[in-house]
Amino acid sequence: MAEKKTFEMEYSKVDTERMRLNVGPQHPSTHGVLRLEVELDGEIVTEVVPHMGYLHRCFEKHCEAMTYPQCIPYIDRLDYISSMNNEWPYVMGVEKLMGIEVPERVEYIRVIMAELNRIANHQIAVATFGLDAGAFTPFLYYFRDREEILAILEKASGGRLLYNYFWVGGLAADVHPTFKQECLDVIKHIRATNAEVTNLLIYNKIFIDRTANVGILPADVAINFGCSGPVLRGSGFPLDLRRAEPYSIYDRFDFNVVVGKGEVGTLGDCWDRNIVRMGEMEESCKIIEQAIAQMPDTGDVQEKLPKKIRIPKSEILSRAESPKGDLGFYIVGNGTDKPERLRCRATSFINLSVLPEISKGYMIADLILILGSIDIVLGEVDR
Amino acid sequence: MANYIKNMWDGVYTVLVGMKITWKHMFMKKVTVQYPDEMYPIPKNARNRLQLYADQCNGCNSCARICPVNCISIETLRVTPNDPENPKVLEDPENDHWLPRKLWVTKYDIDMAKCCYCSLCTTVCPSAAIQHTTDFEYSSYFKEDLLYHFTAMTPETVVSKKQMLEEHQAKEKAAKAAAAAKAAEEQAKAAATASAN
Amino acid sequence: MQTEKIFDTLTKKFGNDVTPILEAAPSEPFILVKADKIYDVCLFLRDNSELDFDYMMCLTGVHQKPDLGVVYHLYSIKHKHKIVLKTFVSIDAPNVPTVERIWRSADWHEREAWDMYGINFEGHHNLIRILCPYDWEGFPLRKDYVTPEEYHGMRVPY
Amino acid sequence: MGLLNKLDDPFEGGGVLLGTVEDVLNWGRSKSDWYLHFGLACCAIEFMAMNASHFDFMRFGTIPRTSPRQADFIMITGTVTLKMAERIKILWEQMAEPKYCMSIGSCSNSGGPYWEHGYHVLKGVDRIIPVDVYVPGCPPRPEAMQEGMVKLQKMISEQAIFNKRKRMAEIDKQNEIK
Amino acid sequence: METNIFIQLLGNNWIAYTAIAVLPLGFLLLYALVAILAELKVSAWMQDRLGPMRTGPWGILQPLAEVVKLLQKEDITPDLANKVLYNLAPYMMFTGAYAAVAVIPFSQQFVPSNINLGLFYIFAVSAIATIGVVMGGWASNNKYSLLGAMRSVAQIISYEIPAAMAILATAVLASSLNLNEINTVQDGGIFNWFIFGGPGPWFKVFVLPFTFGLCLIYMIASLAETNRTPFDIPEGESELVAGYHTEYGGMKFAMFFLGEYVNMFIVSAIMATIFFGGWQSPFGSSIMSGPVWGLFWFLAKVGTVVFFQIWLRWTLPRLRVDQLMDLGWKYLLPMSFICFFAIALWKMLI
Repeated sequence: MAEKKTFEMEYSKVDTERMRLNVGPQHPSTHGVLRLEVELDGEIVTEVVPHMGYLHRCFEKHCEAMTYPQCIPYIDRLDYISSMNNEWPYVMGVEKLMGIEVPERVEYIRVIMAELNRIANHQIAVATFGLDAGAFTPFLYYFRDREEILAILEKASGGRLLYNYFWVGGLAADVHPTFKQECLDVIKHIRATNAEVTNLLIYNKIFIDRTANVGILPADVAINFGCSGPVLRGSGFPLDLRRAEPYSIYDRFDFNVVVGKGEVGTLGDCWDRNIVRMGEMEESCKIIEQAIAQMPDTGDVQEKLPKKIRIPKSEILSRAESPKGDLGFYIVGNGTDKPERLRCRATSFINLSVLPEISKGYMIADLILILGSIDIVLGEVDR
Repeated sequence: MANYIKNMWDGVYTVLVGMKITWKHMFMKKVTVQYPDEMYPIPKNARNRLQLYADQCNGCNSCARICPVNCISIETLRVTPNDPENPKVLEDPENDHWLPRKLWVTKYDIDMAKCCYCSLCTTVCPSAAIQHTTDFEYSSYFKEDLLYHFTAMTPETVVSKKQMLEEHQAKEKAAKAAAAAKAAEEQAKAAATASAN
Repeated sequence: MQTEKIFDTLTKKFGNDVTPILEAAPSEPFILVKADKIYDVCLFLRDNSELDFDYMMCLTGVHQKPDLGVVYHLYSIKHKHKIVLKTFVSIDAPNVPTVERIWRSADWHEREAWDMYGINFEGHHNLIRILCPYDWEGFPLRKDYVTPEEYHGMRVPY
Repeated sequence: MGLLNKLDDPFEGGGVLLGTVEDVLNWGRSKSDWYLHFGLACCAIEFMAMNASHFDFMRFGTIPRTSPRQADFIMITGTVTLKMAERIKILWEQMAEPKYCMSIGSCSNSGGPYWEHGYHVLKGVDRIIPVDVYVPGCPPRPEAMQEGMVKLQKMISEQAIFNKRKRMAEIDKQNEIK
Repeated sequence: METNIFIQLLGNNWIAYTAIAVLPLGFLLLYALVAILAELKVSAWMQDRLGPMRTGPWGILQPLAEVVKLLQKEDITPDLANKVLYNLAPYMMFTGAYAAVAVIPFSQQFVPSNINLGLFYIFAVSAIATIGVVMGGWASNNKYSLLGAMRSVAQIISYEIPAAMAILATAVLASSLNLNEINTVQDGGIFNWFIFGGPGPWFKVFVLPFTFGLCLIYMIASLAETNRTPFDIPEGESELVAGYHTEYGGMKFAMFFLGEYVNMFIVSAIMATIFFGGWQSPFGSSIMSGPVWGLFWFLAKVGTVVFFQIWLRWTLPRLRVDQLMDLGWKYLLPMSFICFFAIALWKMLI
């Protein structure tokens, strides 16, 4: 912090012409199609104006025309990196409104799938964050491991990226017989790669210099902006829905809520947000191990449902902890088989809103890193 | 000063650590699967191109109704009871069990350019007629090639079947009309007799 | 704090401007607020130390014919309780005071509600479209919205 | 007409030399494809997976370029919205000839899942720029994209550089016979 | 004695001079092809994949295909660009890089131009490439290009100083600025190379840390001068799209690309010449030495340094602009002064 201030003061004496630069909508590191209008004073960012909507796919309009099971493919396509986690709050909400309890085996499979997908998501997040910093090799190491996770998910659901696997009242299909062993194998590989990347990238001096003390987000600002997930936890605030309001069967597992500690810089900087994701991968591995040990071997994976899913006139905001943070679906039923209104409380959308606040006064290269550390998915931002 | 030297040491040391890792990877076994020559293993339930087994389809239209994308379009025609071909539906492919067909599927088109590969249609299909295959190699130079026509009926047979149905319907109608007329006559007769009485 | 207790506190403070509606489960109970009072209610909810709603989960527009509505989902991290506020305005004059100054997260949510439903948040510092292009016409999520035929020379329907 | 024919076929009858030169030129263009990756949505993630070690897109001689001036073909991966469409057109116009376009995934082929109620989705990128290869899938498997690449390379390697009009006439004739 | 084999063979006439000029050009083009392939392949192997595989056996014809392709690309000049400068810039860059080859001693029998101010010449001429970068960045009328060019110039200028200090220290050791002479001094096996303090008595171990340090400093500075990771800020993909050559395509871009690879060759050649004994055999002047072996050793050393650069590139993240300046001015420059001072002192004492 001290460094930054002196830097600004020195430069503020020189009055130079401001330059407006357009970053995006198609830019190698805007993680999709975000457009940032940046005002630059030399290399220093003085103002950031995000322009969104380049991937506005009319999700909410579509859902009003779809029946409840038909909505799920569209929900997959919101946060397309962690589809399993997207489906979960939605089906949970519909199940609550219909008053269905799902079998225990389903809950376990859901937990394992969601955690596997969380790992896959964090791998992409850390990998692309490294890519933003200019390190290409860790990116490919992570994608190599992610491929193994996707193989498991594909064997179970049939899809590599968009699964349509969590259905109202259960699952689309039962898992394959070798599922448990494959999960345990892949966890080993994930841990090995994490250790490798920690040495190769995370504790690299250049990487620390680039990310520590950059994009500092204090916890109170984060809360006022409604941030959640690793962005909030990176600021040292341990809010995790899996722990704060345990849904499904998360109260049965022993895991830590990883928070940033300001190990190499100020609390709440880019490095902290990144290390939270690294830590969460390890915690997810732990949860998967416990879930596999406890999971019943046989059982139904689909609750009996009426032929047409109808929801009475009622509404709910159903939330779950997705890898990006607190993801919610506001479902309004009107007695028919189609929702009256389906609103997604998009985590990335809310986390992104903090970007103009925390990127002022840093350099343009830092802006890219701050954006990378927030880990947005434009499908969810624009819906 | 101590910080200055530590910075230098950290810089050099962590770079060397990183270089060691990449050096190790240079001689590791490569994971690449060389696609056109080798194949990455695909599970059997992978969701790729849709395939209709026309023998098994009974034209119930439930796939078109469930499809969130509406990429399936079906047209059906009632089978006339006295059809000389005596068409049948394969109900159970494993045991080769056939049932009499009630509907001709005259048109079964899937637009693969729109399909979202969600597998909802394969789950609702009562006779497992529509299924995802593991075939993904069907990119094309023209978009029209992605519109798949699955029904095995030629346009001529469709026309003839339509004619047959129309004739049958006309016959039925005539029979109905005759029956109705007869009934009316009888009624009139009965009324006449009643009034006469 | 229990939801009923929060509702009691609110009715004591605001009287007839708020109407608690305690519906049976599964639907969450909510409280109807008159549109012009929403800012005061929200400020009270945030600043009262017993309520302490410091986290705005969600702000969404709805179109329940014939009226437009705004739904606020609030959460208190400290006390771990939540509340749902609702307000309805007529579609001809959809004016609601902004709560942007209470929770910064409301800024983009309100812009989205304006973009999708045309709800005018009075006092918002930058109420412009956020998802649709800046020169888009109409409010897409209203139930009576008709998809345009053309946009900048590109045909819109399939 | 005589003069035009002369232009088309400067060495009467084409000959072995021209054929070889054409083959070499086509070989160069088909084996070295620098692409501008236009990552838009879900397919872009599968595209990243295709670039990764298991599938290794670089085997085909493709190198990612971030500037349209240096790219040979553009890969549209994802939903093209109306807001984005104009930018794609600008990028396409900035690319240097010879240029190609690959449309990957249902969304860019025809609007995909969003074709029906998507008031803000362009129903197929071929409404604004010419597409050479359509890769179906939502999202396509990485190998499916590579198959599209093989198709594109095949198309490039059989392109006519010399005697264009003559060959097109021949193709027309063949089509008529069919 | 005349050191150039062509003048010895063909006499002092125009044929010899043409051969001397053309041969390095051909060699450099060939080198660029190999370097591009090496870059693609080594990066792929470090990332557990294979790299180009489908152009010729194991993809070895890949760079050739790229050349054929680039020759066919449309030649675009953007409308708003300054046309003269825009078109001139890539050639300027290549010329600057190519001119520096003139004094590189490929072998004891082949130095294109054996001038006595070789080291100074290289420093003077390689700055021309910088002008090409600025011209290109400014003339393309693109904000990214301009930012990239500005960064590039700032970077190259500030790293020229530690690099020059490192090189001058060896000039002090060799008491000459002639590159061929510097090579000749390092005669007598691997321990007489300047990285090990040059020829001298056993107590030269005291100077070893300083020569090692100089080698490291020059290595880092040369990375910065050639815009390689971790100093590839001018073309940092994640922020500046493609940096100063964003608006260039086709053959003009190829010239930039070639210029960069030739630059890489130059700095590696200097490094091999002044720190690793150039064409000297590592086993002393009696084993495996001679004009042809000399060329082999020189190329092997250059290749190793180039490989090292590629290796670093695919390992490290990228620095930020101010950190780059920090590193240059606050770390490399003082360190190079210290090393230079120590070596000068040692030279005086001995």
